[in-house]
Amino acid sequence: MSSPHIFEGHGVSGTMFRVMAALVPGIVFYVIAFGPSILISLTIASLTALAVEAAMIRLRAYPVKPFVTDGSVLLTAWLLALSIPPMSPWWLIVVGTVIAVVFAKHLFGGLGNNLFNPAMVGFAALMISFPAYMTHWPAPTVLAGVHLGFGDQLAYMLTGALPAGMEVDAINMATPLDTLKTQLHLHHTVSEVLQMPIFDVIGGKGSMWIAAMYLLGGIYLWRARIISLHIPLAFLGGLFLMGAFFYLKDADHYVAPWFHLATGGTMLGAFFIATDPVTAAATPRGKLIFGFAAGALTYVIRVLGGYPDGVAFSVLILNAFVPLIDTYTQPRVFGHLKNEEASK
Amino acid sequence: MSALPLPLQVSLRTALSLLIFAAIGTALLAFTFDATKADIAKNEERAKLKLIGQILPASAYDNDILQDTLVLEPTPELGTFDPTTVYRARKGGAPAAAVFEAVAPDGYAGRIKLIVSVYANGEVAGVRVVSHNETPGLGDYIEIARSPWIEVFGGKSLANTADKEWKVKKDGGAFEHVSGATVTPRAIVKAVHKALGYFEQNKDKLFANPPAAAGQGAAS
Amino acid sequence: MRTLHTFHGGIHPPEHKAESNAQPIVQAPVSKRLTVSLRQHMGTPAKPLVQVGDKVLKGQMIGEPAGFLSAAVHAPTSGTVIAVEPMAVPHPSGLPDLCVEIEADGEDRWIDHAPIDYQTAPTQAVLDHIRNCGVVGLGGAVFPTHIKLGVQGQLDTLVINAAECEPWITSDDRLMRERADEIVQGIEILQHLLQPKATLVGIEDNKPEAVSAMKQAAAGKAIEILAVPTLYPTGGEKQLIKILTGKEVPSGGRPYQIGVVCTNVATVYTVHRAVNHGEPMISRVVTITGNVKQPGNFEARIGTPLDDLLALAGGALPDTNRYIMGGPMMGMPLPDSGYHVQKGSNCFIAASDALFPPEPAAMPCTRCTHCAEACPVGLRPYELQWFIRGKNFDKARTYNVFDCIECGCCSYVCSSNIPLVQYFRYAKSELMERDREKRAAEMARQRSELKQQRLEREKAEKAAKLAAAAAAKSESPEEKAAKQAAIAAAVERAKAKKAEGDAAPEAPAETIKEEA
Amino acid sequence: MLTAIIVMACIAVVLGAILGFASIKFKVEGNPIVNQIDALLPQTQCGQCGYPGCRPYAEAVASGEATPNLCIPGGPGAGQAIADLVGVAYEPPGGDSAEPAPKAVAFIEEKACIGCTACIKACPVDAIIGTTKQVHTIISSVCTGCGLCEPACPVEECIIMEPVPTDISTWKWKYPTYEVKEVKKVA
Amino acid sequence: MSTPYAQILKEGLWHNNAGLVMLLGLCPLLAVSSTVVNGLGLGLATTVVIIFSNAAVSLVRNWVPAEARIPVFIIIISVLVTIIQLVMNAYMQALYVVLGIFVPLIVVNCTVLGRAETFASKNPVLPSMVDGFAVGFGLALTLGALGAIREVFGKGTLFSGIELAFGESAKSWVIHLAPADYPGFLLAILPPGAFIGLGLMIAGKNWLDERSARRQATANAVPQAA
Amino acid sequence: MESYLLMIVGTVLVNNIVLTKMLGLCPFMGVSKKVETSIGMGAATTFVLTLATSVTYLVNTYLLGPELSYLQTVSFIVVIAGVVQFTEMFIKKSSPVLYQALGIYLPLITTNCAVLGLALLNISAKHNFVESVVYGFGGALGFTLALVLFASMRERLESADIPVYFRGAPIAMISAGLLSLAFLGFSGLVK
Ligand SMILES: Cc1cc2nc3c(=O)[nH]c(=O)nc-3n(C[C@H](O)[C@H](O)[C@H](O)COP(=O)(O)O)c2cc1C
Ligand SMILES: Cc1cc2nc3c(=O)[nH]c(=O)nc-3n(C[C@H](O)[C@H](O)[C@H](O)COP(=O)(O)O)c2cc1C
Ligand SMILES: Cc1cc2nc3c(=O)[nH]c(=O)nc-3n(C[C@H](O)[C@H](O)[C@H](O)COP(=O)(O)O)c2cc1C
Ligand SMILES: Cc1cc2nc3c(=O)[nH]c(=O)nc-3n(C[C@H](O)[C@H](O)[C@H](O)CO)c2cc1C
Ligand code: SF4
Ligand code: SF4
Ligand code: SF4
Ligand code: SF4
Ligand code: FES
Repeated sequence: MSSPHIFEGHGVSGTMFRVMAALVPGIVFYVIAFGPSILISLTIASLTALAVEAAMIRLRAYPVKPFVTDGSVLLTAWLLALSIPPMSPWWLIVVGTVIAVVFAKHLFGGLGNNLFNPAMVGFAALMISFPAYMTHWPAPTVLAGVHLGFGDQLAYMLTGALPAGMEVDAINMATPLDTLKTQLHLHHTVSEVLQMPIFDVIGGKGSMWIAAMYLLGGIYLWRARIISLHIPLAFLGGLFLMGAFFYLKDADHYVAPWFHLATGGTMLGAFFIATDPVTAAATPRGKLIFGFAAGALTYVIRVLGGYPDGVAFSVLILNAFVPLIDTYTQPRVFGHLKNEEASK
Repeated sequence: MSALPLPLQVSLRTALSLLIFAAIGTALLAFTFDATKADIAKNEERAKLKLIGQILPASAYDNDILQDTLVLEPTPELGTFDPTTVYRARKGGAPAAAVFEAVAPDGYAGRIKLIVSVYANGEVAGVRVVSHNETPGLGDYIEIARSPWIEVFGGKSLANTADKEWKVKKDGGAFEHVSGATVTPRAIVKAVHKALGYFEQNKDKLFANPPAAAGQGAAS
Repeated sequence: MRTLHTFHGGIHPPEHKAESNAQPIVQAPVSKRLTVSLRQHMGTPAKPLVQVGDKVLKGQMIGEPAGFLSAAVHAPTSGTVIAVEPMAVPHPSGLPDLCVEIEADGEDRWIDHAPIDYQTAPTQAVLDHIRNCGVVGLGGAVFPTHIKLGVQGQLDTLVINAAECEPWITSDDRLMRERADEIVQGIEILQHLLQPKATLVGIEDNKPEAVSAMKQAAAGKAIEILAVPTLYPTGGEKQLIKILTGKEVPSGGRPYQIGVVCTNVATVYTVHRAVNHGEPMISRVVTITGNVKQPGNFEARIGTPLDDLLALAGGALPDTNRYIMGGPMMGMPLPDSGYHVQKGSNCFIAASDALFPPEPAAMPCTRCTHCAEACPVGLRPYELQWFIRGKNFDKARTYNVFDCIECGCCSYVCSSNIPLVQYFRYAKSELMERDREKRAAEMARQRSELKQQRLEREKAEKAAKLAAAAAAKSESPEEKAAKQAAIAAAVERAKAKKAEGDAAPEAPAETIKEEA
Repeated sequence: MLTAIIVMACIAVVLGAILGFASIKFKVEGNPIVNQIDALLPQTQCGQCGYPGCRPYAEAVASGEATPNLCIPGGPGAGQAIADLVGVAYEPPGGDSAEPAPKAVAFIEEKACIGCTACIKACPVDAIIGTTKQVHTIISSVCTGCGLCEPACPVEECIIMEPVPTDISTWKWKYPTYEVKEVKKVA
Repeated sequence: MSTPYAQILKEGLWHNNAGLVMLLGLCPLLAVSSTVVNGLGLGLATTVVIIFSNAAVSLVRNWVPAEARIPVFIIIISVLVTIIQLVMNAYMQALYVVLGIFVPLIVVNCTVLGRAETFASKNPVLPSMVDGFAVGFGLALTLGALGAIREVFGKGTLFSGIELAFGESAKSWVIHLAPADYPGFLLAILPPGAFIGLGLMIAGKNWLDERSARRQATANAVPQAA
Repeated sequence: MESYLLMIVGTVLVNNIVLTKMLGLCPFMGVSKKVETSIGMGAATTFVLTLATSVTYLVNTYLLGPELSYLQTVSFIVVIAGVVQFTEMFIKKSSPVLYQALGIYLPLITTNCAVLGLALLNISAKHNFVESVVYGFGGALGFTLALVLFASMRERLESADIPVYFRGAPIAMISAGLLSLAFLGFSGLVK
């Protein structure tokens, strides 16, 4: 053993569990808005993730306990479960989790070695493989004509069976972002579209509450020195500036920028996903570039691209740029001249 | 030859051997091309007939439909930007049906190319999707290989389906759609509707001139 | 008032100064046996001047400086040399090194020694005096002080490093509180030698008593006493210079390149003893703290066994299971107390698992960047360890591993508890080894090419000669035979020699070392 | 058919002319790759690769005559680097990957030396000094430890390869062994 | 320079498999391997090209001046490819249309030129053809296997689209491995699936090779120990 | 102008020739171990591709025409080989520095199927001359972007603790797969 002889670090599990704690307020509001099915999703994802993680570590002949208990895989599972529609069939959650943990994480060497955000890889793989399942969200409890209890939701997720006489269409609907996009496509103006009831509850209030809770969790993470504010602020800034630019250009066809901040995966993305330390840029300037570009790209994909929300893809695309960003934004080292750094 | 400077000499030698091989190769190719030309043409014809056969029963006409063609300039009503070919079916010399291309410009992921066949009485004989970029697994049920949905158009006409019914059910129309993917069928319904309108208005022109000269239809 | 600057990063570990800074420095009695290493400084070890059985006097030179980058070593008391052999020394390798062991005769009799009047003596004489007194830097690097003081050219600033930023250590603090006047006299010697435009003493603001003592002693002199914010590693030479002057020592460079010389306060005190009293460096102030009954500071002879000092501090508590020489951030771990005071030993900490919990198991790096935020040099330890784990040393070099000052901030904050500093030490020594090998390979290639050329030249010459002698008759067969016979005879001789040599082995003769 | 052949012939002739011209114009002058390979070799000049020294071996690799895995002192490290450089797959030399022997330098037992100069001729780096009938000595700081002098010496036990011992000044920091990772035991 | 035929076969089919080891000809390998039929179809077409190009190159190898070697080989190969293209278009048009641009791209499949350069230009005709077969068939098998993996995961079937090659009547040969409501794992059929699938196959080959090496090692060690 | 810009965005991001069209994969896998070399390869390919698409367009339009379309493959590949050779000559003559940087990649480009592939795609998409050139240039930019990104990722992966059987080619493939998954996010951007 050699110096230093004193330590302050909290360990990986300490970090991860505190991030999970920061998610809890958001989850509580989620349950209020969409019913308890999200808890089932979280459970399925967590169990799958733990099992797969243990199996992979076992295969690699590493000590299972410290790695399985480090919490990182649970966090991946949670973030994935929170990104896919609640009341998705169980197998969808399982497939997504397996892809995230096996292909995005362990084939690259496990914790700390992966290039791409595992949860988002899982999400993106599901999105392109099963778009039909991934684009339909249950209507918020207040909007749905019918109310499904915990048992009904569980049965639906496990068997796909609804209580007699109920139709899928009755409980499902497109998300606000998706609806906005589809309606604009039909040449309605923004103000017309925003009259629709869905925006009253989710876009307006319901999802704003969830977003606010994620924001709260994010602030906690910042105060606890787990994340720095570079990425989230740059992300929100990128999204907002793009939104403002288009909004000012044509307010009939482009919704106001604050709408983008409060809907979809924005807050979760800005504070919990884009900030995944392993896969995000790590230099101070790099973090700003990473966050800003991811935010701007999120807007581009949402508004101009083929997917209703862009957080996952923009984070993945920026993940691919991270090695370059990090290389070219190295901070100056003590005793070195400024321009010396530019040439690596 | 040895009197030439070295680079020139080598150049010549290289050029010569390339020339020989190119000549032999090209000769071989030309020979194969000639040998297969007829088969390829027949094949292409057969493929076309097969496609047309899907949307227009062979019993509906008795002319050589592949030869009886008309080239349409780009037509906004059909959503086309390039010249397209109209195949004209006649029975006993009278117009029986026309097979032509139409494009739905506002699919979920861009343009959807259709081929539509319409009886002379304005009734749809059949519609097929030729190419599209819709989301696999979601918007691609418009392909006949995936689902029979596209057959909803059979027998529909402007006469038996009112204008306001040319919409998907979700928008209050008469056409089925798969829940969760309404954008695609919406676009197709609209395109077929417009195509029928175009057909009604230009029926005479479409069947008017005598059968085009042979060969014009084969170019594709 | 001078504006202070800041450096990037730094940490605030618990200070633990109160344990040992309350009591005055205690004079430690001379131990029975003193073990003095000949490698008391950076650079070439001193050459031993004594043999087993020699009688030595206190202050007698027992190791003479070998070369430029070297300093003398002296007998800490009078007595008899009882061993000159490799013995356990505090070194990370755990390898033994050449030491002189002296049995004290109890008389503690000084050898003749005299001060030198630095005001009048030529500079070189003063420097030689300092060198012969064995004065080396006491701030950590034990760099021979005479070299620093011999800087030529205009000096901007003389920085006296009294930060003592490491937790637990209080020896400089006590020294300043009690002997501020002597320190100031030492500073004046340095000022005379270096002629700096300004002299700045940097003291961390957690030592208010030392600040006021020094201020009092320096009143009216061209010496500025500055309290700097407490932040580890403010005491790092480059960091302190940055704080006090705003200038950065260039990477790989030395302070004198930006017109600064930096020495530790205890070093200055030792210079004062050497110049004004003629006393070579035979003792120093050592903090004994940690898991002992009565922590404190002791003025101990170089070579004093750690056990004796621990006894003075009331003894190590029972759960002590290791020791640390130096502070907890940069100190060297010692498995037991069988070591001796070195010139560089400013502190010994008795450690127990309760006081210094062992490092938790390392997990993979999650790139949380806490290390980069803490690094005072602005390095990115997470990238470095990433490359080093992949044995990609060249990348480690381009990411400036050689700028790492091994302060330990990164390891301290690492949220995955990775022993980062160890990776960097490992990489540095691998890279240095590679550079050595590369130089050796380069030399080998040149020599091989030279040989090749020589052989060709000789061949050509021979061919020429042969051609010339074509007419003349070639070497006679008899001559050849004679040559061969001579060789055969030699072989026989050697064999015989070997047979008898087996009985009486000889010490291997030294191979000739070429001057590098 | 004729047009086809003519068209292709034109294209072919143009290309052929360009190619022929280029092949003369750009005859590779010297081979910079040799220097690059040479730089990767340990310069021990030991000849274990089967070539009289590192540079000849580098030339052989560059010309494709030798595989990159022959340098014993360089070990897999150098082999891999060369293989990457010349773009071939690296295969470890046959047999168990022999750990390169610990670094040693030659040392002449002066009493045994008969001054025959045989070792001087063998030494690729002229690390041995001495003249005929004089006791020879080895400059240990120059000796690469290749061991070529050992067999060249007619006297047994005259030239000895002595391992260079580790002391405080040559000691190296080890790779930290703190990983959570356990090394998998191969059954 | 000629190698025993068994050796040539083993090299081409396994040890130096174009797709799995040499990583050449990746574009067709990844782009058209969404089903077994597509994969095998292009693989076999490539095999035919390599066999004949190797034969042709081997035949003319002594008459081609050095500086024209590569262009001549390229001409030979591209002529062969165009012939295949025309023949496929005439007799398997449906498959030809599906494979699209990747049929002409056999020309630039580095494997083809690579074999011409490294083997056929140094060996007599027959071994060259065997080598062509081995390498081509190795590639075809890889293509088929990758196609199988992707098809099974992506569609739950095997040999779908076989009617493209053998006519409508072959439709009944398609094997359905999954229940009718299998949603289809599109990722496998899309580009990412191609990359990942090939990655898994190469890893699988690494694993098999190492296992057999370990077995061999223990088999060798036993007599020594005895 | 705007349509050309859209075309470039389309070829670089939406229909990246490497990640979605699956062309040019051999150099993508082979020359992506170091960022520096990947930049060189990208630059060389960009130059050749742009030139090759324009020349093949001319050859196809003015020499072959519809009757000789069966000579496309043969003539294009020969033309491409010539263009590569010519580029090599030209660069060597005009800029030895550039030659130092790009020279070694040039021969590799002949068998990069992206070049022939784009030339053929140009014909089947019935692009006019300017479109052909822009398409070629955009495709090459897409190739370069993918190559450089991939190289930077591989450089980082060099030190990753990848499971043994996945070291080297397999993990490279899987990374490419995830990169292509990420790029699917651009789909629909340009209709
Ligand atoms: C990735 C993705 C791809 C989609 N692809 C299609 C599509 O190809 N066709 C389609 O009609 N809708 C598609 N949609 C769904 C539309 O966004 C929209 O939700 C749907 O058409 C509205 O249908 P509804 O009115 O029945 O809810 C897609 C959605 C997503 C997220
Ligand atoms: C003229 C002069 C030359 C120096 N040369 C060296 C040297 O070669 N190596 C060295 O480690 N320190 C040298 N130093 C001392 C360093 O500046 C520094 O004080 C010493 O390395 C201890 O620093 P540390 O305890 O922060 O590591 C030199 C100092 C001066 C004034
Ligand atoms: C991280 C670090 C912390 C240091 N802390 C101190 C300190 O608190 N006090 C000190 O005098 N030297 C400290 N040093 C040593 C100084 O850098 C420098 O070597 C010393 O001040 C030079 O004076 P000297 O030659 O008299 O020892 C530290 C070095 C490092 C690398
Ligand atoms: C602040 C923070 C954010 C994280 N975000 C994610 C995430 O978005 N997706 C994910 O899979 N893991 C996330 N993790 C967990 C962990 O870093 C991740 O599983 C690693 O990528 C696995 O190597 C996060 C961890 C922290 C501390
Ligand atoms: S030990 Fe080195 S890398 Fe770590 S904080 Fe200190 S200077 Fe930076
Ligand atoms: S503090 Fe530790 S875990 Fe965090 S980035 Fe640095 S090395 Fe990695
Ligand atoms: S084996 Fe290696 S070190 Fe020895 S001569 Fe050959 S290349 Fe040089
Ligand atoms: S002295 Fe011997 S071992 Fe040393 S370099 Fe010369 S021949 Fe080699
Ligand atoms: S097959 Fe496309 S580049 Fe090799």
